[in-house]
This record gives sequence, structure tokens and C-alpha cells, in this order.
Amino acid sequence: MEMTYKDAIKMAMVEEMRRDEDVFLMGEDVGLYGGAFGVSVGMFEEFGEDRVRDTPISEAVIAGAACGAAVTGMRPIAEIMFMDFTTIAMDSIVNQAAKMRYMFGGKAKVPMVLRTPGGSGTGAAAQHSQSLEAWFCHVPGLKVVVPATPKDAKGLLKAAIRDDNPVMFIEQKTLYKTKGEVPEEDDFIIPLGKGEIKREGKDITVVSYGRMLPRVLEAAKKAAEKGIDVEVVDPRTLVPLDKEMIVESVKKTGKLLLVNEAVKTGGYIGEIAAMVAESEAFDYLDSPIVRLAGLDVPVPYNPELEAAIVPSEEKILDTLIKMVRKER
Amino acid sequence: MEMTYKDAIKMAMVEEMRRDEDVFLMGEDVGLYGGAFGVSVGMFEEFGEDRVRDTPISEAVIAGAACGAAVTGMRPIAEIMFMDFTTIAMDSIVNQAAKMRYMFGGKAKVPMVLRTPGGSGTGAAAQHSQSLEAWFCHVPGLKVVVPATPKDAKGLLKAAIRDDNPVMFIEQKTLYKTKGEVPEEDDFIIPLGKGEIKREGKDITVVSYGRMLPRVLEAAKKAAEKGIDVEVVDPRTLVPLDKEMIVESVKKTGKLLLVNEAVKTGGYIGEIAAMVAESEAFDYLDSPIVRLAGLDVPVPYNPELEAAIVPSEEKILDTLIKMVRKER
Amino acid sequence: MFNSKKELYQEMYRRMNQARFFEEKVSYFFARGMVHGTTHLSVGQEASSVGACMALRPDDIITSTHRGHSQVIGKGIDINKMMAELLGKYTGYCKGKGGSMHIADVEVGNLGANGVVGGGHGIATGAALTQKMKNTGKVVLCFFGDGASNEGSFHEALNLASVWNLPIIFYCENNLYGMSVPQDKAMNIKDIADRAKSYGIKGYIIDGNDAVGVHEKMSEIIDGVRSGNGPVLVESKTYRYLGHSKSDAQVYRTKEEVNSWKERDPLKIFKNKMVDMNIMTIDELEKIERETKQEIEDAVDFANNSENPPIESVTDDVYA
Amino acid sequence: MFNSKKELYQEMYRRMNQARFFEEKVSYFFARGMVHGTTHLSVGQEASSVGACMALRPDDIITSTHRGHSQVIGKGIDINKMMAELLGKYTGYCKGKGGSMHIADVEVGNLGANGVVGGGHGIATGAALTQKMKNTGKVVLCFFGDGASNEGSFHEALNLASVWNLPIIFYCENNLYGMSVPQDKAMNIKDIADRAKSYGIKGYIIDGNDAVGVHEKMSEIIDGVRSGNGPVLVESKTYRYLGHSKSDAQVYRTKEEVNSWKERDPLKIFKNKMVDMNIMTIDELEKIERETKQEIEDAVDFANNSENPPIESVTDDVYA
Ligand SMILES: Cc1ncc(C[n+]2csc(CCOP(=O)(O)OP(=O)(O)O)c2C)c(N)n1
Ligand SMILES: Cc1ncc(C[n+]2csc(CCOP(=O)(O)OP(=O)(O)O)c2C)c(N)n1
Ligand SMILES: [Mg+2]
Ligand SMILES: [Mg+2]
Repeated sequence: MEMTYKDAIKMAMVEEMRRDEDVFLMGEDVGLYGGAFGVSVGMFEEFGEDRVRDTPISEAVIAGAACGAAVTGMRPIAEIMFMDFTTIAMDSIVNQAAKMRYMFGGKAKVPMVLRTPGGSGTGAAAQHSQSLEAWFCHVPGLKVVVPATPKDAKGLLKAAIRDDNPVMFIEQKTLYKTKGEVPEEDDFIIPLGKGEIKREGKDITVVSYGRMLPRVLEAAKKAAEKGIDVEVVDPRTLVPLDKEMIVESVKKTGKLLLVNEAVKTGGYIGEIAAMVAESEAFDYLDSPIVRLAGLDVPVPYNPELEAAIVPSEEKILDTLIKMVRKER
Repeated sequence: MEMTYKDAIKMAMVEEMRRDEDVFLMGEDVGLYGGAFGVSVGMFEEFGEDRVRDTPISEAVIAGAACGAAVTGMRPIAEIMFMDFTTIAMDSIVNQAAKMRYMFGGKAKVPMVLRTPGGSGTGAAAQHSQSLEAWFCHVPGLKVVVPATPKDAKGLLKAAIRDDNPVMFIEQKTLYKTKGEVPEEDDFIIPLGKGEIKREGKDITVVSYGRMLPRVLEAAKKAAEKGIDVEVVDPRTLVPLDKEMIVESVKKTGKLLLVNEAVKTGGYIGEIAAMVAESEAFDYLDSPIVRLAGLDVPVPYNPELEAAIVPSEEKILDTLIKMVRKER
Repeated sequence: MFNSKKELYQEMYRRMNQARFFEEKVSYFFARGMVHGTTHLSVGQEASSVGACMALRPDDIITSTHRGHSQVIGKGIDINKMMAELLGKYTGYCKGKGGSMHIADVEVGNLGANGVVGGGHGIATGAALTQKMKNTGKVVLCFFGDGASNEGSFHEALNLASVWNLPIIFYCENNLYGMSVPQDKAMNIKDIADRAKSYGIKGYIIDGNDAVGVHEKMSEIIDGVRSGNGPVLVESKTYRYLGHSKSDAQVYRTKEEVNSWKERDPLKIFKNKMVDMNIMTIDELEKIERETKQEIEDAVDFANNSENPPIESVTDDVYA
Repeated sequence: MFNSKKELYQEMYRRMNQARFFEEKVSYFFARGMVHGTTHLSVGQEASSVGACMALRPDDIITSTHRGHSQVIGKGIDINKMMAELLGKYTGYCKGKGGSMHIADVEVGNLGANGVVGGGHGIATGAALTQKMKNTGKVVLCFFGDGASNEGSFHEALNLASVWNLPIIFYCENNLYGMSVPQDKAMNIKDIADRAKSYGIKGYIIDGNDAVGVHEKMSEIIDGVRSGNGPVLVESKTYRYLGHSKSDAQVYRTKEEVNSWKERDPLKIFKNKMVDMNIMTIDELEKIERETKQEIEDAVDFANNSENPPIESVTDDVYA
């Protein structure tokens, strides 16, 4: 069935809430209003205010209460309205939820999902547009998911809800309205930690995820017209990472381009580059590993500036061509 | 003059506070008590409670007020007692202090230093032992410093205090009592962004910083006994990073080992590896770039477990030998 | 600053009208997709914001919010640069990098709107600390909403400001909703001013739709703060007429409720008062209305005729 | 749970003594460098913690703090596993991974001590939400200190718990200091219980050194919470005798102040009360003292004879 990324997310939540009464949704304006981006529209009507809970504007306790509810037997889905505001909830996420199991010697489990939208492109400027997934990937105990298609969004969110660990489920604002085929089956699950080769190719590997993925696929299509055969790997889950899929692809193509929206310095594609550079794929690399990422600046308001800070399709295409033709 | 890392930090603060009355210190128990690690002992007596300010236990407003004081003309030094508690102050640091200048089109400056100690090794377990520098390096607008010696601590902290940007000054708990020669001059400054070759060598480059640096230097010394000539680069400032120094060193040695204490996945040495893998140094690399880092686990309490999660001197030595002898 | 009450009230009316017309214009632009991003309009809250700001001295300091147009206009701002910023132009206050949620003018004591609810609490507290340490005699007015008073930053800031006895007014514009959530679903108390007790400071409730009253009461309160009595919490009861932001179907409230508040429109109330008190005539008031309306049109021209920021400027000003 | 007042009070005295002797032992170990890390002892606060916990049902839930030994012992704990955890052993509650600051026993409703001041507020609130949603009839007792009440998490949690009418008791053990900072330098109010007003909930002040009083008042309060009246804030006034943590010269307070509190020692008060009320004889009480002392010695033996965690276990239990 064709549907939007947004509706696929809702479908996953609705199915899981029907299936398991321990699952519930909480967050700012998720109820009657249906969420700042309309993701949960209609859920309040179906499940009522007990299971679709509007909270005060209090991010720290949203995440903290989700943790406390999870460790005592619920399976909360907590929404933080913008990823930028996870800054207010970091203690709850990082020091509490992520570490509880380990600190307690394995005697606790914290099955919670924290949904939050990341990314620029909506004209909301520096405090509403960040891509901070790299932070969470640096925290043992958390799993981190960034779906790029409606299908992945549904399958991965269902897996996240059923997972017994805290999962950061990072949605992409600018993908909410994009459409795609989504399986309707209730038991359609995409296991966390499995990447997907979104396009097969032999000349170069591109690893990308989230908002940048459609651009990469477009660029790959155009590259094909120029006789360049691009393989596109979408890890989908950043932690745990499907290292094998990436390493195997690089061994096959000998070239690696990494693309993400987050600012370059310290971004997660740096981790992937480092992982490859220390793997057996190193010896197969015939040229430097290239990263295309956000400029190292806060997100500006002006639409042209805002567009200029993230890799464009042209830039990706250009880089692909240069890398394959070995121009530097 | 020989002194401890801790006293070198104090010396920097005292000198700057004598020089510039806009500089002041605030934080939990920094006053009469002298700070949780005793860094500011005696400063309260010299400067009084107006300039050495005890705060309530309120990390968000400590960083937020530092930002507000800085933008209105003071030069605050704010202490967050453990780096783990910067989680509570992330909005103030990341969304406010780091972005204010850019968001306002360059019409503000935020000259503040946020001092906080990182690292394990003190038996304080998962919530008092993290090394989270990678997070801050991923935030444009912040500078990030991690000194490894008393001398660097003094020179860099003075530079940080005089800098017109928010600087994360990350101290190393387990280095507080280590000693070293420290210049007494009032105008001894180490510019932010300049690395230092802590040991020259030609066989392999090791980039390391903070707590791991002394171990790396010890291992390098032992390696020398085995005829392996190790070059040790300490970037000292992680942002801005002295890329040139690292790239040049790798071009010279053809091998790169990276060592830090932070958990491996998403750590800042991944960024350095990626930077080298996309630089001109790539073509000089004759083997994979190796990272030795903390295990991907929260910090455990038991002392043997705690010691086991970070790279040991033996492990570093071993890796050096293997890399140079090309065993994999 | 003003030679007479009349001058003061003329300026007050001018600023309230600037705010109203500015936002009506912005609303029009957004509805037509002529502006990028989103905005939060304060139509209905002009008396609360302008009345409070005008009780400050010109060199006092404010921190503003996402719903900050009336606040920064109340403080006194160059409307051209503000409109230019909304349109993302290089001549704007933030050179097109900030937009509606980040209007700032640090030099004249406007420390900026904030995209983070509660994000200004700590900044304002630190700004007040500077005033105290440097003994400047200035005070800080920290704007925030009813919803923001549920953020942890509210608690930490008020507590610290109280312990340090800082010259700051925490000014809560209670418009009854935090986005879609009504006050009574976000807190279990009627008056946010009651939260002052947690910090051992004074709490005040004022009618935020009566600019004259706001100004008088705030003048008194600010005097106390300036003279070293420490921080206060003021709750200004008011209402926003329009949706929370660009796209809001307002399912969470009734038309009747909105209309009942429109009957207490701050501009109308003010106008009537001026006439009743024989301070200004209808003609004088209407002249101000016409002038400010024209000012806004001029600002639109200014903005439209301004350049976009050069693409290279995108990497400027990350660091000082 | 108890067949008589006497049984109850016997158990109460036993737990208070367990706590006291446990901590004296831990203090001894630390002073000799026999334990790694740091610890925060609650000597002097036993009545406050044990009295409150024993007003709970055994299946009720607590969140504890960095100064949590008396709290978790009050809730009822296997002292062997606790001592083993302090010594970092594999038989400890957390398999040696948590130590003093993370003692937890989730299955019996102890959601753990917390190294983060204020870190338990949100967790406790969420745990209370579970009880409400699953209609279990259980309540949550959330421990924290005076200092913690200045964290933003305090504010957010009390507000949310109030709005959602959750079965939770926010229990502030006010020992007058947050580390070195006395209450009056950390807040501008005398009674933390007054902060309840910000959330429209009830605030209570109790004498935390009188176990019998604590227990009685808390039983009443807990009944109300259990019956659906919503959260409350209780301030238990007490004092810690020892330094904040391992290394603390205590320059911030006088010996006289410490001694004046020692005169109101919770164990002494309790003992006298038992005798005065003819509930237990001195002999009976002293027998409990001897027994618990022995228990602690046995726990030390248990811990000493326990294995360290295998090094491989370091990567266990990061994920479920
Ligand atoms: C920390 C944070 N959480 C959530 C939001 C999204 N948001 C923007 S405005 C708003 C409502 C704020 O309510 P209130 O403080 O009453 O101010 P008002 O909008 O009514 O003026 C919300 C939830 C935000 N910007 N920042
Ligand atoms: C978020 C955070 N900030 C600071 C600390 C360091 N610290 C540990 S205990 C403590 C004092 C806590 O005071 P209070 O809440 O009154 O509890 P008490 O120690 O008196 O029992 C401090 C500052 C911490 N552990 N967590
Ligand atoms: Mg509001
Ligand atoms: Mg205390």
C-alpha cells in the first residue's frame, strides 16, 4: 500500500498499540493536536488520553518518565518534538535509560522508544534543525535508527517498540510527506542492525542514510547514465551497525563515499570511515574515503543558505564522477 | 616550576582573574570547599564570594547563566563537577552558547569557559566516568580542549579564558595529581588549535590526548627499546584540530594508531581517522588505521573491570609492535 | 525618557500598533508561502509585551521568546531590520541567519528571541549577574510563556536568581495555552505567580491586556528590582488570537473563547482609555495608526529591496 | 505484614541498626583504602529513611539516591549482596558493576540508587505512571536531598506527577547541606515542603530523626496517595553526621552543629521511645543491636569470600 513516511510511522504505532496494551505514546501535543508534524493525528481518538498522553513542556521528565515506566513493565514511546530538544533530556536518556541495565548487573530492562525528528530544510533555523544522531551512537546501551523510506520507517519502528532496549528512533522532517510502498501485514518487522543495499553496483560504494538517501539514489541514477555503476548501502540502523554489509561492499567496489546531513566534524559517517579504514576492506581501497556532510556551521534561516549547508544531489553526483574517474 | 596538573589549572585561573576583573569562577562547591577535586582551593579566600561563586545544584542554569554573563560582558569560567553532568546543561551549551553568535549574524560574542573533568579510573562507575568530548566536537561554535600535561593545562586554559568563544575545557581526573614543569610567566599562553609532537619518530604515528597520552609515551619508550621509533602527536585542542600536524606526521611514517579513552563507537579518534583517510596522507598509509579506545560499555565499578575497558600500556605497545612489524 | 505622560502613551500606542501591523503583515506573507519556515504571532498580547518593556529604561535588558515580535518591538527596534530578517535578508538583524525566532540586538540590550522554550531563563539570569557584578544599575526582563514555566530551566533560574539576589524580572505571559495544551492540563495551579513562593520571591498577577495598567504596575515592580530587592515573578494574563504557529487548526479551543478575548482587545482598551482620560483624541490615535501602518509598508519595501545574504556568508560568524 | 506493633518496631530497629553498622563498616573500609571509589554515608539519617520505607507495602517501589544505604536497607534488602556489591564482587546486587551509587533490586521494587543528583525524579514518576496505568495499587517513594530540589528535574517531575495525578511520594531528606553548600546558600526558603504549592499538591514537614513519628505520618500520607489523591511532597528534616563523601574536611560546618544533632540521634531516640512506651526492653533492643552487628560481620565474610566478576563479564548486559 502506498503511503507517506509519516503515516507509516503512525501505522507502526497503531498496530503495536493494538497488539500490546503496554505500549503507549507520550509527548508534547501528541494528543488532540496529533503531534507537531501530525504524525499521531487520530491516535488520541482511537486510544484515548490514557494511552496517548499530552505532557507539559518538560523534555527531561518526558524521557525520564519513559525510562521509569519502561523499567517497571510498560513499553513507552516518547516523542521529543524536535531533536534539538533532546539536549534537555540527555541525563534521562544517557545516564539513566542507556546505563540502567548495565549498572544493575543485567537486572533491569528498559524497553522504550524515543521518537524525534531531525534535520534542516524547513526554515526553522539553528535550534530546530540539528542532526545529532552521532551523539547517541556514542552511548553504549542505546540503539539508534534513522529510516529513510516509509517501508523502513514502519518495519524499524515496530522492531524498536518490540526491542527490550532504549531505542532512539530518529525521524526525518523533510521525509514525512514522501511516499512509498509499505507492507500492510501486522507482523512486518525489519530487524534492528540489518542494513539494506538500496541499489547494487560495482564501481563505487556510497553509504548514506535518512534525508540524504533519496539524493544519493537520484545521483546514482544520473551517474548510471554516465556509465558509473554505484552501489548504495543504507545501514538504516546506526547502532548496531551492519558493518559486514558495508565492508563487503567496499571490498567489491574499492571506493567509498559517505554522505550524511549532520555537520561533518564528529559526524557518524566519520565513524563508518574509521571502521572501514581499520577493516580488511582497507586493502581494497584504491582511493581516499570521501565524506560529504553538512558544513560545520549552525543551521541558518535564509532558504538559500540553509540549502547550501547540506550536500546537494549535484555535489554528490560530481563527487561520484570524480572519485570513479580518479580526479582529485 | 614543577607542579601538578590541578595546580597548573588553578594558576591559570588565578593569573587571569588577577589580570582581568571580568573573569570569575562559578560552580558547585567551587568556593570554600575548593571544588570536588580541590582545583580551586584557596581561590575563595583570595577573590571572595563575588568572584568565586558557589551555585545550587543546577547544571542547566550554571551553563545558561555563564552564557548570559558572557554575552553581556563578563568572562565566566563555569565548572560542571563531572563531565557526566553536562548532560543536564546541553541546551545551554549547545543550543544557546554555541549558536548565539551565528544566529545573531555575528552580533554577539560569548567568551566563556566550561571546565569539567572527564574519564574513568576513580571507581565512580557509570555516571561519573564518561569521556564525552566527541559530542562537543560535533557542535559548531564550540572549541574543545583536552590537556594532558600541567604545562598544557596552564597554557591552554589561559588561552581559553582569553578566547571570545565558548570553550569546553575538559580536564582529566586521573591526571590531576600528575606533575610536570610549568612556566611561571604570566603571559605563557598556548594557542588553541596548535598540536604538539610529544615525541618525534619515523616508524609510526600515534595520535592521542588526555589521560591516554602518558600511556602512549610510556609504550613508545618501550617500543624504542625494541627498535621501533614512534612519533606521538598530541592535538591538545580537538576543535579546532591541528590537521596539518597529523597529516604531515602520517605522511612521514605511513602508519597511524589512534588512542583515546572514550568508548570506541563514535569517539573523536574516529573523526581523526576519517580526516586522515580522506586527506593526501591516505596514499602514504601502508596499513589500516588502527584505533584503540574504550570498550563500548558503560564504565563498571569493580576496579579490574574498570581498568579493563580502557587501552592499557601493554595493549598499546603490543599494537605498535604488530603494526610496525605488519602482523595483523 | 519621555517629557510627558502623553508622549509616553503616544509611543506606547505606536509600538502596539507596530506590533499588530507587523504581525498582520507577516501572517499574510506566511499564508501565501512568501516566507520560509514558521512564526509565532503575538496578536492579542501587545499590551502585555509593550507595556512591560516600556517600563524599562532604554538601556535595560530583555530576553525574548519564540513569540517575541511584540516584545522586541516593545523594547524599541528598527522595524526595517526586523522585517528584513523575517524575509531572510542580509540587512536583517541577524543577516538573514536567524529569522523570526532569533531576532536580537545585543548592543541595545535585546539578547534575542529563543527557539527553545525556556531557553532564555538561564541567559537572562546570567545577564542579571553581569549587571550586579558590574553594578550597572540595569535590570533584566525575562519573557517566557505559561508552558515554559514547566521547564526545569525555569526552576533553576528563578532559584539561582533569588539566591544571588539578582536584578531580574521573570515575566510570564500566560496566554492560557502552550501550543495546544491548555494550562490546566499542563499544571495543577491557577496562578503561575504562586510559583514565586518556591524561591522566596514576590509573585504578581497583572492584567496583560491593559497596557496602561501593565506599565504602571511594572514601573513600580522594576523600581523595586532596580533598588536591589532581588528578583520577582510577574504573571501577565493575556491571550493569543491566532494559532500557535503557521499551521494550527486550533481544535483545542472554541471560537467563542477566542471571541470573548477579542472583546478585551488591548488596542481597543488602550484607545478608549486614552480618550476617556483625555490624553489623546481619536484623531491623534488614528494618526498613529496610519503612520505605523505606513511604517510597516515601508519596512516591507526596505526588506524587499534588500539583498539576500551572499552564499559565502554561510560560514561567517561561527566563531569570533 | 507485621502481626503487631512490636514486630514492626523490632524490624524497624533491626534495619536502622543494619544501616548504621553497615555504614560504619564501609567507612572503615574506605578510610583504609580497602574499597575503590567513593561513598556517601547516611549515618544520622536512618530514622528518616527506614521509617519512611517501612510505611510502604513490601511490593511498593522506591528510587534511592547516592546517599542510599539507609534507604535500600529500609526497604528490606539482602545485606550480603549489598556488601558484596560495595566490594565489587560478582555476587553483589549489580555483579560488581554498580557499587555504592547503584544498588538496585528491581524485582522487589528498588529501582536503584542514582549517581546523578535528581536523576531519580523522572524514573520514579514513570514508575508511578506504570502503577496508575496498570492499576496495581502500588505507590512509589522517591528519595532525594535538599540540594536535589534545586535541579530542574525536580520541577518537571513534580509538575507532571501532579497533572497526571500519580501515586507517588516525593520524599526530600533535608540534611541541611548539598555537599558543602548549606541550604540557605542554595535556596531562599526555609521549608522545601513549601515548593508543593507550585504543583497544587500537599507539602508536609516531618521530623526525620524520629522513626516512630516518620512511620506514623508516612503511613497516613501513603494511604492518601494510594487511594488516588495524587502526589505529595514530604520534607524530612534530618542531618548527616559524617562528611559528604570519602574525602571531606567539613570546613563548611562546625563541630558544635554536628554534636548538637548527635544529641538527637535517631537510634537513641528510638530506643528511648521503645522503653518509655513499654514496647521493648533494653535487653531486647540490645539483642537486636548484637544480631545486626553480627549480620554485618557475616556480610563482610560473604563478600570477602565472593569472587570478583570475571573479566569477560565486562561486556555483558550492555543490551538486553
Ligand atoms: C524546549 C522546547 N520544547 C518544545 C518546543 C516546541 N514549542 C514551541 S512554542 C511551544 C509552546 C510554548 O508555550 P508557552 O511557553 O506557553 O508560550 P506561547 O507559545 O504560548 O507564547 C512549544 C511546545 C520548543 N520550541 N522548545
Ligand atoms: C547532577 C549532579 N550534580 C552534582 C553531583 C555531585 N554531588 C553528589 S551528591 C551532591 C550533593 C547532593 O546534595 P543533596 O541533594 O542535599 O543530598 P545529600 O548529599 O545531602 O544527601 C553533589 C553536588 C551529582 N552527583 N549529580
Ligand atoms: Mg502560552
Ligand atoms: Mg543534603
